[in-house]
Amino acid sequence: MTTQTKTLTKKEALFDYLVRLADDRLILGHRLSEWCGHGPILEEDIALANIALDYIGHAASLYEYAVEIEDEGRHRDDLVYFRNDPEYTNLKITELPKGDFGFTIARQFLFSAFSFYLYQILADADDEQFSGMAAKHLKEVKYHLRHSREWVLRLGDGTEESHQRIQDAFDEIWTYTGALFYQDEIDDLLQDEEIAADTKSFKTDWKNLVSDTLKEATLEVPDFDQYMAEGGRKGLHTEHLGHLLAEMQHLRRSYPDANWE
Amino acid sequence: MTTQTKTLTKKEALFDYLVRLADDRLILGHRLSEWCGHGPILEEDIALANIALDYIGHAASLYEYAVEIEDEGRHRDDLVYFRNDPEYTNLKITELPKGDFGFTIARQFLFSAFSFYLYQILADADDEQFSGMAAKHLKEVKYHLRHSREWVLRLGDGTEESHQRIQDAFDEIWTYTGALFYQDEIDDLLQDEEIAADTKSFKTDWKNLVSDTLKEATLEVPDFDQYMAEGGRKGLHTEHLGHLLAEMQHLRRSYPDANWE
Amino acid sequence: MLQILVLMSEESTNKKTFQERIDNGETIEPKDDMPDRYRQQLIRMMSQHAHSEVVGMLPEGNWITRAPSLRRKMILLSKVQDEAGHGLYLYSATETLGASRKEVINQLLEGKAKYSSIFNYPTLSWADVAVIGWLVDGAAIINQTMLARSSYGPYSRAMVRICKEESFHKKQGYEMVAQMADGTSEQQEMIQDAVDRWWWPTLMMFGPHDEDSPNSEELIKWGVKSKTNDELRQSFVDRHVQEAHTVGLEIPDPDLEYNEETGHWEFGEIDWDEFWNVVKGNGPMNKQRMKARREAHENGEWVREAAEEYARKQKLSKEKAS
Amino acid sequence: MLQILVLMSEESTNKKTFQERIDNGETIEPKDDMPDRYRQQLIRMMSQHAHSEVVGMLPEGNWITRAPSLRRKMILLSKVQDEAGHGLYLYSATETLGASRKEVINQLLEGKAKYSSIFNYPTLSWADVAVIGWLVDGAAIINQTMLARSSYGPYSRAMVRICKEESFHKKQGYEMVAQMADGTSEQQEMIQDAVDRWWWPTLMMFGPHDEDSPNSEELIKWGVKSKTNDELRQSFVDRHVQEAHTVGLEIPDPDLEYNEETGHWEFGEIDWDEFWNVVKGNGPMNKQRMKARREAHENGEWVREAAEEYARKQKLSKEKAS
Repeated sequence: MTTQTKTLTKKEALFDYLVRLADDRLILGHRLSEWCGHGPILEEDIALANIALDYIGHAASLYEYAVEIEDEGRHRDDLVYFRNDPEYTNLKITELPKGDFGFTIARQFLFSAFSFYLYQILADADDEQFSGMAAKHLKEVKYHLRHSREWVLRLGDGTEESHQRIQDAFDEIWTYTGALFYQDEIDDLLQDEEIAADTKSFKTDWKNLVSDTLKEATLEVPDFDQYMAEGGRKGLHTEHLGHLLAEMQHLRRSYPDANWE
Repeated sequence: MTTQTKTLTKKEALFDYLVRLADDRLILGHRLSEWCGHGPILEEDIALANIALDYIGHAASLYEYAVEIEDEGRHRDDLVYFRNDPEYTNLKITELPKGDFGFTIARQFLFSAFSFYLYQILADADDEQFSGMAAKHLKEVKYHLRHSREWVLRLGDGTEESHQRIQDAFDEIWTYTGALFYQDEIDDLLQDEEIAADTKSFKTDWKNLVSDTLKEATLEVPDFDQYMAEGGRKGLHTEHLGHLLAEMQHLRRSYPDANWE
Repeated sequence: MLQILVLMSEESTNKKTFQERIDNGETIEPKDDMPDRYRQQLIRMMSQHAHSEVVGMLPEGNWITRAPSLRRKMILLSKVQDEAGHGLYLYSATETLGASRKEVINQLLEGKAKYSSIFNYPTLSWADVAVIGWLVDGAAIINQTMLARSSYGPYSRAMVRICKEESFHKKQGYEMVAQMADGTSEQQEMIQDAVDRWWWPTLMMFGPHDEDSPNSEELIKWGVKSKTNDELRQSFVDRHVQEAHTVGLEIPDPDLEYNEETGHWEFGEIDWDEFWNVVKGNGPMNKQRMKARREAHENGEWVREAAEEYARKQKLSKEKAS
Repeated sequence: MLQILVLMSEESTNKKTFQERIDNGETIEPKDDMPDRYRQQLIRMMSQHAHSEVVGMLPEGNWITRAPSLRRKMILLSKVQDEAGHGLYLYSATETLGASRKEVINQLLEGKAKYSSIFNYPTLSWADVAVIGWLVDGAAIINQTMLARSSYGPYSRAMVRICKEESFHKKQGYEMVAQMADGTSEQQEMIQDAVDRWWWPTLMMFGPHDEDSPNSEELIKWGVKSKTNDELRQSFVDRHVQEAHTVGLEIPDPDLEYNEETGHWEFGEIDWDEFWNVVKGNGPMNKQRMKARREAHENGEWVREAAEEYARKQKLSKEKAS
């Protein structure tokens, strides 16, 4: 209800943009890491840990670049361990509990497909350090997409039970997909600078990839025009994030002066 | 493997004894409070919250008396929010996850029956402040015992499913009951001072009450002589406690200088 | 044909008598004659009220395990427990109208019955617990003080009892708000952020503007309500703006202005799109709240069945014995 | 009768040839003739080893979500992932002996197969992650370096690969230990406490004394092992006492003493009651570990079925197409 009047600088916008991307990956990586030792099959313990590791690695590079741009002597870990709920700008879709393997896969597929198109553009960003990072991460994102897509097919066109479970997962998570394409003044500014991607530019591609995959998996495609949940980017979250942060930050906050590097 | 050679003073022993009793109640109260809003029937949301509240209240008085005796200017909350896993001395039985309603009831019954006998002796302790507290708490403990005993009967002699579930719960938790009767040099010293209760003195009563109730509930009484899990009192816990503490302490530790009273 | 006319005429006589009783300020009791529509409206309102208490346990319950002091933990636990208690009174009061608890709970779980939309917002920080006590309970009290004078006896008596406890909750909430507003800069930020998030949803608790509230007129006629939504909302604003200023908190409404003439605080327009969106089920937490309630219900099925079966067996063995 | 004698004699001939090959230091490959007992002992050892890797994910995995820096989180996650990988190699290596992964996993879940008892101890603080890397991986390496020279080809090759990664884990673990031992007083206490808890269970990893280890002699004869339990344990102690002292940590053994003559550290007696208790299933975490594995297995059942069914359908439609 309060109007923002201050002008956003490019530096501020880039900092926020990097942190948003990083927050998504850190939080989703955290959820994936919860599978470690509890997967349905050893190969998936490895695959999910691997993707979690990629995400946390991507987040680390993004945070590192963010504090470098900020240039106030903060460490990347300060962003991880010493921000609260409303300062986190990850999308809600990333913070939902891991659910069953079907839910995890549905989320991975939708998010990976989005990242795949996003990173293709970011790899050409007019900021060498950032575009280099994106190009490097894109290779891993391609693997994530392939991995989750294959599982969508297996579960959708597998048994009756698996079909029902993955369908339920898509139905439940669908309302959180709209926010993937959220854009605001930060995106506008950085699009003018040819750094940020315009998510509108690939929304149709994303929809097609998602629809085609779901159809191939004999699944019903939920309505893309249904009500979409908002929040995330401006610090409005579900109640799940607070519990995740309590777990993630407790040790580090308990000993703020110790070196854990 | 290291031998303790320093002599325990009465003051130290009493401090530890109070903290042990308090830790049990705080942690079990925490587990019960997790039911709040998720009970099987509204009356049980109320009953379990009520018992949780009693436990946390008992813990608060016990901690308060402990820091008073210690006389080093600590606040009772320091014991709650600023101790780690190995400093907590609650019994393992109190920290196990809440499980289903059957598991919660089985634990409540076994623990309440123990507390019932324990507090009867503590209400006569040769320490007025302590005995007064115990006498007051005993009234509530009696209600806890009645409440859980009635549910053991209902679940044991209810449907086939409930019978199986509560039987499984007793079978699973049984190994943690031996430690209820654990005693060491702290107990010895305070028994000489006629403050602590000798748990051996009511072990048979406890066994009889438990056996009779389980039999009345048409349940099999697991073997009292089976292998009993150790730990708890000396700071050795299951892996569950750490997660509980992360959740419980995160906020308070994040702002150590703020007043939340 | 004649017979039908006689019946109709009887019913209209009854209705007239009933309206006379209402107008005389008499209290209607369960066994009294009452129009079907009165009964249905009350069942709707009261069960909705009961559901609100039960669903209302969830947002605050979310912070019990993380409360930052033992004292606050106990206060919060006790408050949430009170809400369960209020749910119980209200389900019982609703049963006096012939609607069983099981039945009305099923309506909730099937998404047919509503509960207060305020509980579809998430509690994102500890300060939310304070602000819910202050604003949400504050709003509830204003509504409930009126309902404590409602024409239906069991409802009005439940409200008297509930109001007393709610006032205590509000007092505790405001005490917490004041303490945080007077605390470290982080506490101050936290509490202001919570006020910013909860202020407008709380104003929405009083429902649509009078002209968009079809039930209001009838409920006033029947003595269930005695004030309109907008009147109640205005009392709320007048009281709480004052309380906010006392502890140095800002109300997130640029249009807020004191009108010397009327003695009221004038305030900006509510975002009715958001209001209707949340009512329709698209609030930030609607799905999660219903999921939590449904899971509690489903996970508790075997427990309720066991209790029934045990009671049946006990009754049987007592009958045998006698 | 004659026939039987001939068969027996053939088998004993084979056995002799086999022992000769072993004594010549030849590597036995899956399709080679081997005595049944050799095969069975290897299946037991290798599947036990595979299970240990898988169960071993749990104690360290317990701290992934709480790691106190991003760097340490990545190192830990990567380490636990490596363990899953080791599990895979070892299950594959075991399959070369004709024991399917499904079969040996069922033996684990039914409680018929063992895994290293060390994983029945809980990780109670972050320092445990450091100490497991240093001591537990350190102990594993000593054992595995020997097994990398084992007579069975697939086992020895898996061990070479695993050893390389484990050495890296140990290095990282020791680095963390050193860092904490050089950190704040709280970090120092935490790391010493972890050493106190893990030292003795780690010594137990090498198994009973030689005289109580019935399989050892046979395994040495067959070139699977080349050192006894006590020899391996002594190497471990010699190496790790030195490393502890380097970073200023104490070993919780009052009997520990350096013998100038032998050049070995002499150490106190292991609590064998505790050892056998944990082996029998009564360790602090036996039940929880098996519960976690069983739940993962049961919750994954529908996923594995779906993958099989999908593969079947795919194969079918490819066959149709061709």
